[in-house]
Order: sequence, then C-alpha cells, then structure tokens
Amino acid sequence: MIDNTNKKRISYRDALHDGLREALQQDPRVFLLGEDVGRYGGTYAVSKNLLDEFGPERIRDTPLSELAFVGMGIGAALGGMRPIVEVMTVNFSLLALDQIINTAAIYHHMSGGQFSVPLVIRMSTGAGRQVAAQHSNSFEGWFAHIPGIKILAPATIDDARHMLAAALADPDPVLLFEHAALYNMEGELPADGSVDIKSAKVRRAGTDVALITYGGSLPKALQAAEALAQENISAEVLDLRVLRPLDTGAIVASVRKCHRAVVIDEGWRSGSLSAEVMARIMEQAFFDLDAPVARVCAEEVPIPYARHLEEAALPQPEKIITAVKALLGESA
Amino acid sequence: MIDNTNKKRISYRDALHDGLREALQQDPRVFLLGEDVGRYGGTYAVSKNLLDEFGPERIRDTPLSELAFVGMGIGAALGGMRPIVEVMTVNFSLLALDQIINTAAIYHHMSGGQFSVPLVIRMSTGAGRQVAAQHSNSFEGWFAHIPGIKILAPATIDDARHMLAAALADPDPVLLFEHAALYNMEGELPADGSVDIKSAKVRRAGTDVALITYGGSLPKALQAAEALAQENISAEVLDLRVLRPLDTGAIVASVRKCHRAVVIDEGWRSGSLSAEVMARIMEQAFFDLDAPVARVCAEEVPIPYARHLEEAALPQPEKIITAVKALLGESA
Amino acid sequence: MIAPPPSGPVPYARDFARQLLTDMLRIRRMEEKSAELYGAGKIRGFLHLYIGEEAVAVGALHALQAEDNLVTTYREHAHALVRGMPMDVIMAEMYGKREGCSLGRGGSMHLFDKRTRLFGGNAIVAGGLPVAAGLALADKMQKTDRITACFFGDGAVAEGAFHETMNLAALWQLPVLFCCENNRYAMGTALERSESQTDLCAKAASYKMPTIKTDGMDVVAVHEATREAQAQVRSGAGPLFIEYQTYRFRAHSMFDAELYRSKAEVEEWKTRGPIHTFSARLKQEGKLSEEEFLALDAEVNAEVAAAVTFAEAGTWEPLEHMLADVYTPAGGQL
Amino acid sequence: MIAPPPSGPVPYARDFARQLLTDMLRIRRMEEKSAELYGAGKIRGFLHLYIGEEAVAVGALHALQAEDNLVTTYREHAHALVRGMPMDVIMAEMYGKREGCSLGRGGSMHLFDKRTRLFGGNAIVAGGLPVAAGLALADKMQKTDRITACFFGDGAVAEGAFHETMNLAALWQLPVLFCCENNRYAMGTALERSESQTDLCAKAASYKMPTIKTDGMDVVAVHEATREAQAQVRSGAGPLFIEYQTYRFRAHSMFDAELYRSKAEVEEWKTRGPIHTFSARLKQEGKLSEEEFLALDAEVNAEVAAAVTFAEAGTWEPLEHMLADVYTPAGGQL
Ligand SMILES: Cc1ncc(C[n+]2csc(CCOP(=O)(O)OP(=O)(O)O)c2C)c(N)n1
Ligand SMILES: Cc1ncc(C[n+]2csc(CCOP(=O)(O)OP(=O)(O)O)c2C)c(N)n1
Ligand SMILES: [Mg+2]
Ligand SMILES: [Mg+2]
Repeated sequence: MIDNTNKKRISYRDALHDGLREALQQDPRVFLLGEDVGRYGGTYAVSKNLLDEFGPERIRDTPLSELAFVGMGIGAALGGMRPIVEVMTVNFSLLALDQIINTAAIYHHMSGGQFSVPLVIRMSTGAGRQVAAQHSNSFEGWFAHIPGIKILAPATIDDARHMLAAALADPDPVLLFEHAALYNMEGELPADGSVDIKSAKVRRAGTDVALITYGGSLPKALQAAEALAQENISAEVLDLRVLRPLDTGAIVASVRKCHRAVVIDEGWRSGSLSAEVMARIMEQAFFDLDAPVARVCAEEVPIPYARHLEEAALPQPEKIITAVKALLGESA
Repeated sequence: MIDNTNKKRISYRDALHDGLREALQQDPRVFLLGEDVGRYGGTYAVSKNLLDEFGPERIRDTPLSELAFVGMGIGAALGGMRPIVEVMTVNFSLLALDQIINTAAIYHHMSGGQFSVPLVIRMSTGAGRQVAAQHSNSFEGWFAHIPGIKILAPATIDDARHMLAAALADPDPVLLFEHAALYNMEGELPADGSVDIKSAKVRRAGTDVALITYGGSLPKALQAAEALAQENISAEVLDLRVLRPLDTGAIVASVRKCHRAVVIDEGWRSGSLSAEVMARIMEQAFFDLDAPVARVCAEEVPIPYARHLEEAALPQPEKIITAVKALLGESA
Repeated sequence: MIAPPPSGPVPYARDFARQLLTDMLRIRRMEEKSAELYGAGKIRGFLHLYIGEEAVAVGALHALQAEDNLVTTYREHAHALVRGMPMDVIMAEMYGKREGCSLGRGGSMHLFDKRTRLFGGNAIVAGGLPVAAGLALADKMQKTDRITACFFGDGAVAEGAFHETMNLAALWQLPVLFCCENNRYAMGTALERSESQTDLCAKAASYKMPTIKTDGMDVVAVHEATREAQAQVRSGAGPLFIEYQTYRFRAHSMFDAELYRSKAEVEEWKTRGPIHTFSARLKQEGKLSEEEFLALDAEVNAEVAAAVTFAEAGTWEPLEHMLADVYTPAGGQL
Repeated sequence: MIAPPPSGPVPYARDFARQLLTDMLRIRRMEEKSAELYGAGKIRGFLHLYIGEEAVAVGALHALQAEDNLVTTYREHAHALVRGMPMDVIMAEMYGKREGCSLGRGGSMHLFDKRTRLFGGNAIVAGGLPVAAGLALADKMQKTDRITACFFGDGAVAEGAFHETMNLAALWQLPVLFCCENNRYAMGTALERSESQTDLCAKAASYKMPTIKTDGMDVVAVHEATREAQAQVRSGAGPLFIEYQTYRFRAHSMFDAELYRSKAEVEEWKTRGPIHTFSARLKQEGKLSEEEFLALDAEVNAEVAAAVTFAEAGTWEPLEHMLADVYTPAGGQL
C-alpha cells in the first residue's frame, strides 16, 4: 500500500496497516478482533485485506458487543495469546469501560503479581469530521487517569507505524488511540524501525514558548509554530505521545527552556489532560515560569455537526497563535 | 430516624434518607429506581422503609442492569417523571457510562434545546472500607469532565439533607455522589432548609493556606486544619461541593487570601479533579501564589484491601499536614 | 433464497394506499437527493440511507397514533419524515443550518422533534432502547394510553443494552413496541456472523415477549402487522417485538465499499423493492395509473427541490451561540 | 414449594464419597470461622459466605481437570479451596496478609491462583464471563483440550455482559462451561423480580446453547451433571450452560438484614442442606459411621485452626511496596 512514486511517503492509515500486518506476520499469537475489522475491511480501512492474508481465525469480525469482546481480549491475553482488540471508536469504548478499568487495569496488581494482561486495544478518537456529538469524543486523556494501563497517542507516521509493536511487547494493557482526522495525513517514514513508548518528543525545537500537545492537535501546533516563526516567535512543539505514564521530565525540560507554555488538547477544557500537564508544571517547574501556562482545548459543548461550529469548538492553529501572543504580552 | 436525644443531631445516612423521603412526599413525579433500593432496604440503608411508605411503583427494585435502568431514567425524565436512579456504587456506573455521557449529557444541546433530561443519579463513591480495588473507585472528578451534566459531592449533613431537592429542581441531569465512608458521620442539621448547587463553601476560615477539597476528604482536611491550628498555622478549608460547574471564584478567593494552597482529592493523582483545580489557579491566580500549589491525592495504585495499605494509599490528615508544612517551608 | 415479491390485493382505500406510496417515494427521492448533495459536499459527516427499506417506516408509522413516542437510530430520515417533520426542516438539519430541527447541531443522524414526540436519532447502536423503555415507564406510571415505538437494526440485538431492556420491559410490562429493522447486515457483518440464533423473534420470545415477524418489503404486511402490534401494546398487554425483514439497497454509509456482499444479492433484493412492487399492485387493481404515478413523483420531486432551496437559503447558527443549550436555561424547565 | 431432600444411592466408592463430604465440610467450617473472625474484626471489607451451596463447588470442581481454567465471583472461597488453594493461604488473604494468594491486596472477594489456573475472584457481577470466554478462545486457537469453567449467580443473568458473552461463546463455539449458581436471590432481589423468564436454562437455550438444570443441593447430582457437561464441552461441541439450583443459608454479605425473605423459607431450605443429607446417605449405605464423621469433622476443624494460626502469624506487605505491581516489572513478561 506504499506509494510507489516515493518509497518513503506513506499515509498514517497505511502506516498503521503496515504495523498491524507486521505484528500478525511476526507472532502467531497475535490476532485482531473487533467490529467490521474483516469483511468490511475496517471502518477506517486500517485492516483492509488482512482477512485475505491471515484468515478469519486471526482477523475476527465480532458482533456489536463491545463489553464482551474487550473482556474476551483480556481473557485471551491471560490465556497466552496477544490479542489486538479494535474498538471502532472511543465513543463506543464507554460500553467496554468496566472491563478495561475494573478488570484489565487491576489484574496484575490485585492478583499479587501473578497474572499479567498483555492486551492491546486500538481505537479511533477525536472530532473534526462533522460526525456530531456522539461520535466526536476525545477520551484518551480521561483514560490516562487509570493506573495499570498505558495510553498511547500516535500523531506521526513513525509512531503510527511502530507504536503497535512496542505496545505488543509490553506485558500490560496498552490502549492506542488513532486520531480519526489523521488517517489521511501523509509523510515520510524514517528508516529506523522502532519507537519507544516512554518518552515525549520535541517535534520542533524553539525557545520562546513550549506548545505541549498530542494526537490530532500535533499538526495544528506545528502549523501554529510555523506561523509564529514568521513573526520571529520561536515555538517549541512537544508531542506527549505517551499519555500514561506522562513524561514529566520532557515537559519540565521544555518549560525550563522556554519559560512559557501553552497546552493544546482536544479534550474538553475542564479535567482534560491539559489540566494534568499544568498541574505537573505547577509542581515541578513553577519557578521557571515567566507567565501562567495557558491552554487551548475543546470548548465545553457536545461537539456540533455544523462545520463552522465544529471548527470553532476545537483547537485550531489560530487559537494557539492567539494564546501564544497573549502569553508573550502578559509576561512582558 | 432522627436521634431523639438531640433533635438536631443526625447521621449523613439519615439526612440522605430524609431528603429522599421528602422528595417523594412532595412531588408525585419523583420515584426511585435501582438495585435493592426496596426490599433489601438499600445497600447503605439510605432508602430503608421507603418501600413500605411509597410502594413498589415508586420504590423500584431493578435487576442487575445498570446500563438499561440508567437509560430508563433518561427516558422517564423525558416522559415527564422525575426519576432518581440509584447506581449502587460508582464502580458499577462504568457499565452505565454510555447512557450518561453519550445520551443524557447531550440531549438538550443536540436536540437544539427542544428536550431536557431532569434526571438525578445518586451513587456511593470512594474507598476507606477495605473493599478492595474493584469497589473503591472515586470517579466523581472524572465525571466532572463532561459538559451537560452537573456533579455534586455532599460532604456535610446539611448538603446530604438538601442537595437532592436542589438536584431535582434542576432541569438537567445531576449526579450526586455520596461518600461511602461518610454514611455514619453524625452532625447537627441547621434549621435553614435549603442549599444551593452552585457555590463552593468555606467550611473553616483561615489565612495561611487554603485546603481545597470535597467529599470524603473534607473531614480529613478539617482534621488537618484543626491540628495545624495547634501549631499556629491558620488553614482555610474550602469544600468544592459542586464539582461541575466548578466555583472558580471561590477557589481564587481562597488562594488570594492565603497565597498558598493544597488540593486534597481521593481520586488518583494524575488527571484527578485536583489537576483541574490547579490549572484554574494557574490560569486565574498565578500571581497571587507564594508557592506552587501542592496536592494530596490517592496513590496511583488499585486500592488494596489490607488496611495499612489502603490507609497509606488514601489522603490522610497527616499527609495533608506534611504537605502544608512543606509548602510553608518552600515559600519562606 | 429470498421470498417472492409481495403481491396480492391491497386492502386499502385509494387515498390511503396512495399516501403510503407517496410517503415511500418521498423518502426515496429525498435520500437520492441527499446522496447527491453528499457528493457535492453540502451534506457531510455520516449519512445512512434508508433506500430499500421504505415500506417499514411508512407501513409502521402510519399505524401509530399522533401522541405516541418515537425513538430511533442514525438511519432515521424516513422515520422523521413519515412522522411529520417537514422535509425542508430535515434537509436544513442535514445541511447544518439553523432552520434544521436541531439547529444544525445534530445533522443527519440526530433528528429530534418535540412536536411529534420524536426523541431522536440515537447514533449509539442499541442506545435508544433503554430510553424508549423509560418513556414507556413514564407513560405507564402516568396512566396515559400512549405507547413508545423504538426502531433499531439487527445489529443492535447483540448489544447488552438490548438484553437488559428487553428483560426490563417484559418484567415490568411496559408499553413499548420494539421495531427491529432486520436488513441482514450490521455494517459489513451479516446476521449469521453476529448471532448464534438468527431467528430474532426467537430471541425476543426468550424474554417471554410476544413477537411478530413480517415482510418488511411489503408496506401492506408491515402496516397490518404493526396495527395489530400497537393495539396489543396499547391494550396494556406489555411490550411486543416486531421484526421487519428488509434490506438496504445502498451502502451502510457513504464510506462503505460493500466488500461483504455480492452485487447479485443486492440485485435480487431489488426485485422486491417496496415502491415498484406496491405501485405495480395499485396499478393492477386500478387504484393508480401510470400518469398518476408520474404526477405524484413529480410532486415529490418538487417537494425535494423546495427542501433543497429551503436548506440552501438557511442560515448558520451564530458562533456566539456556541455554548448555548449545554444546560437548560434557568426557567426553561419543562 | 421446594423439592424433597436428595436421597438415594451414592454411586461412588467410599474414598471419593468421603472426599466430597470432606470438601463440603472444609468449606462450611472455614466459612463459619470466617464469619466469627469478621465479627472480631480480623477479616474486613465484604465477606460473602457460600454456606448452603457447598454441593455446587464440590460436585462441580471435582468434575474438572487440573489444567482447566476457572473464573469465579466474590463468593469464591469454596471454589478456591476445592480447586486446591491451601486453606491457610485463603485465610491469610482474608486477613490481608502477605502470605495470602494475592499478598493481601484482594481479600475475600479476590482469590487468584496461577498454579491452579484460578483467574479470580471478580467482584463485578457478570464481569468474569467475558474473561472466561476469552480464555476459552485462547484455548481454542491454541488447540489445547482445556476448558474454562465460569461461575456466576442468577443475578448476573440480567447483565448485558451475560448476553453478549453467551452469544459470542455460542457463535464461536468456545469451550466454556457456564456454571450458574442459582440461589434464587441477587442480594435482596428474588429471581422473579429480576427476570421476565425465570427458567434460566430457557434463557441460555435462546443462544442455541445446550443446557443442563441440576439440583445444586445434591453433590451427587451436581457431580454427575457436571461430568457430563464438561465432557461435552471438552469434545469440541461448544459451550454449555449448567444451572445449579441452590440456596444460601446466610445473609448476602455481612451487612444484610435479610428483610427480603422469611425465616421459614430459609429453614425449609436448610432441610435440604448438602452436608447433612449427603452424610446421612453415606451413613445409610454404610460408607460412613457417626464416629468417622466426627473424626473427619475434627480433622477439618484442625485444618481451620491451623489456617487461622497461619494467618495470624502472617506479615504485612511493607508500605514501601505500595506502588509495586501496578505494572508488570520489565522482564517479568509471561
Ligand atoms: C455501540 C456502537 N458500536 C458501533 C457503532 C458503529 N456502527 C454504526 S451503525 C453500525 C451497524 C448497525 O447495524 P444495525 O443495527 O443492523 O442497523 P443498520 O445500520 O443495518 O440499519 C455500527 C457497527 C455504533 N454506532 N455504536
Ligand atoms: C455490576 C455490579 N452491580 C452490582 C453489584 C453489587 N452486588 C454484589 S453481589 C450482588 C448480587 C449478585 O447476585 P447473584 O449474581 O445472584 O450472586 P449471589 O450473590 O447470589 O451468589 C450485587 C447486586 C456488583 N458487584 N456488580
Ligand atoms: Mg442491519
Ligand atoms: Mg444469587
């Protein structure tokens, strides 16, 4: 599925697909289960053609039973397999939350360390495609509240391609959030064939302000940084990548360097991951700040269908730029 | 059920019971549904004897079907009733989250303002009784992330007695979290017969440090404040009461007054409501701070059964005192 | 192997028969236009067409009474239209315009109408079932003689929400009519790959709930079955499950490559198309001439065109309203 | 009206018959002691006793093979014990001591044992069912001939998780034995107030799953039925649902005033008590004398006493371990 005109250019969707295919090829214990992953070809076409290659035992279409098939993923992991459960979107994961939080997340600890649950759950997240309130949630930051699970948010081609392998190598439940607005994003795939699932990464270095973000907001932050550069404002862009455990060291380092920060988060402002990032900065880099950290988040409204309202409800490069400028003014 | 030796002394449990009974007496549209609210007498005995008084039509025992009976509460509210749904504990609310978040919370907005859902959901929350990880969650701060619902956390006899009436008078879904460790708490019931569900309340005035908390941690914060007073440290205790919408004004006022603050929250530290409180202080009272805000939260571990471990995992007065002293030292 | 096309005498007076036909046509033409508008970028997000299934909404909803409650899914243009929501209001909602039923906030999947007691357009599969049971509980407690009709697909049957709601509705004898639009697929998943028991009426019966299975490609069969069903529910006999066996002619949504079924299967089902089989029967019985059909179709097309004009002329909700209605305004209590 | 007490010949050799009796007694005495220790504040949190239901765990688990998987609920002391967890380890766990199976982190409701493939002790009603189906899926994919036994109560049947799992297990023909301990109440809610269809086998059958209903007060009936059931599941015939009709003699947990049932009902069921009816049969058949019974009981009491001593002597997990095992240590991958 790789674009042949330039061997290294690939879409986020195809990078995910290739990562999935590779995982299935390399480990016979790996299998995929979820709604419409097989015959339909995957709701977002990430698993397209995999049914033909790996057969219905390993590419398993499930009925609409989110709670049960996520729980079955837990059981299969306990039973020696390496299941990848696809929950079609984060919106439907609410139906499966009990199994994720009240079973998967506590198994290792509560069994006195006897059992581990090497389960990977993939789901799409986020808004931006006019699919209205019930289909536009961003709960990945919310999941990051739960001890015992790890939360990944690939926002680059490289992470889309390689995070799955790292997640599968992890002995504990890992949730991997693919941002639905990124599937069509294209980019170069670096030659180096692996990524860690520990660290945040500086995607653009800068000195005046740290833009701290993840997932679907990363391209927006990069766009804002580019525009700011035109006005001689040097913005650093930090991609959190791993939402739990958070790489506090990287956050603090960016803040120490820039003395100002804006957190960009597609979750609703109150109680979003942005708050936790700010709390950590408060705790560990308070005296490095020249101004209070600002944030650009989703407006606190069920995400509307109409395009102009949806756009206005979400973080956008312009809003980030405005926040940065307000911050620089304030700290003068 | 009021203690006769002193007519105004009453337990948190009985205050809740009396509020429930009054609601049922005053409005024929009000009814209670949930697991074991009737014949069993209520898991925490809050609804004891109400079946006899109001009959099985209005005190409805449900099967174990959290998703459906919470959704039925939404429907009944839309249909002109004033249901009070009891979800036995917040732990089981995970099974009903889809209905709460992806239906109740968005109904008014997404219907273009046509429909409202005057639903009250009560549930017990919190740890502290050695019931282990699956029964010791504190998700009320997590729910506070969701626009379209309101979140209440009664922590005093007065709020236990009167918050329900205010919740029922509200046209939108209101979730009321009763802390399981508070049911046996006793106190005086003020004569004044109502409370608002808008404001945070200063439960103890002070000048050196603001202890910002809610729910089951309130008595612990008050205990810490009392102990600190012995050492001539004047702690103000702010009870948030309403977790969504948060009373930012009251938070800022306490911070402005004390210039230092500790947030105490039984949620796991990362991504708990404490983070949002810190973020708001960062945004609105940064320059009033003499030291970074600190927090005392639950340790990031599934809450263990063993008493010494459970105690160590939760906020305790001693930890609050230590945090306050560290803060006062730091800001010197 | 599918059943032969519906045929036989139509037991209705000319006017009512034509109304059924007209409503089916209105759905068909409105949706054909919607698909076109989707291609043109006027309608966006998810769009699920009802084409092929028109007999179900039309036959069923004409059997209900005006004060009944209606709960449905993301594939609900037809239900809203037959229930009485003006086509231009639907179209405006799909455009995202303020003149839409939900001010453009919900779009195609979320049509709400307080006037006709249409409680939405729920896009969480099986999400509407508990809400419907709750509406019915309210009616039972208030002793109205209203019933609640709840539409959902075959895919919803696998969800826990279905099970919990069926049990509660039967246990408490609630006046709900569970209307299952069995179009044999949930997205790309055929019923046989979704249910160990594919006879959905047998599943419903396991809750001790009466059931009716009917040919959802035949508006007469649908209407007759639903009339009987609603009367039984309204009589206080408790809930009833009615299965409409139908088929969607189009893709699940606009993003579906239809890899999971053959063209031949679709073509075979099209021979049972509810509009042409019904109009053929009317013509055969002399209740409709070809000219009348064409005139009627022209009228419907004019309605569609007017709806598009209305939607095009619609306005956008002002950005300043962004945070309105997240909570009910004080005093706005119902 | 309950059935008459189990009677008739015991089709087992003396040794095995005595083992069944002994295991029932071990459960009974261990739990009587636990209740006492709860009163003394040694055991805390929630404590759910199995007293009255002993025939189920004993008869059923002796029909399984050592490599089978076991998933159960918060009312699981019996399952852990019969499965082979030493009584002192159970007791230490209930004390919250480090010598408990889960280092004291789980307590009464959360017994885990990797050695005997006991996957817990899940205190979310019906929460274990999906996990059990997943274990069975793993076995099916790995072509082992292991089966998974999943215990749950009558109350669990109303949960969506039950429905979704039953369907998936039947659809995919997974080797799971669904063991429903129908003790007629979920806390204070009688089955008739919980299910529109109170015949739980009929419910299970609606998933096209074979079912067996058996007298859960009779260890012989339980054992025979479960032997047959497990063989069928192990043969690759897919899942099976077995209902054990039983009764708990004690309160739901230590916080239950038992307002929802009469003393007379409890007393009537006690006449069917699994231990005294079974020992009476053995005595009648000359497989057990009164002296032997008393000696056996004394042995069991000694085991209980030793378990208490063990638990008392146990240690507390150090506070420095507080955050251990939230994640699997690197390299600790299974
Ligand atoms: C809980 C949930 N899971 C998954 C989806 C994604 N989804 C939308 S429609 C659909 C298929 C539903 O099929 P069915 O109930 O048969 O209705 P139909 O579309 O055939 O009318 C799926 C899987 C969803 N909206 N909600
Ligand atoms: C999902 C969920 N809801 C509610 C509870 C509280 N609860 C614990 S046990 C129980 C009754 C379960 O009854 P049943 O399944 O019949 O098992 P039994 O206790 O009779 O063995 C309830 C309601 C729970 N633990 N989990
Ligand atoms: Mg369908
Ligand atoms: Mg029971």
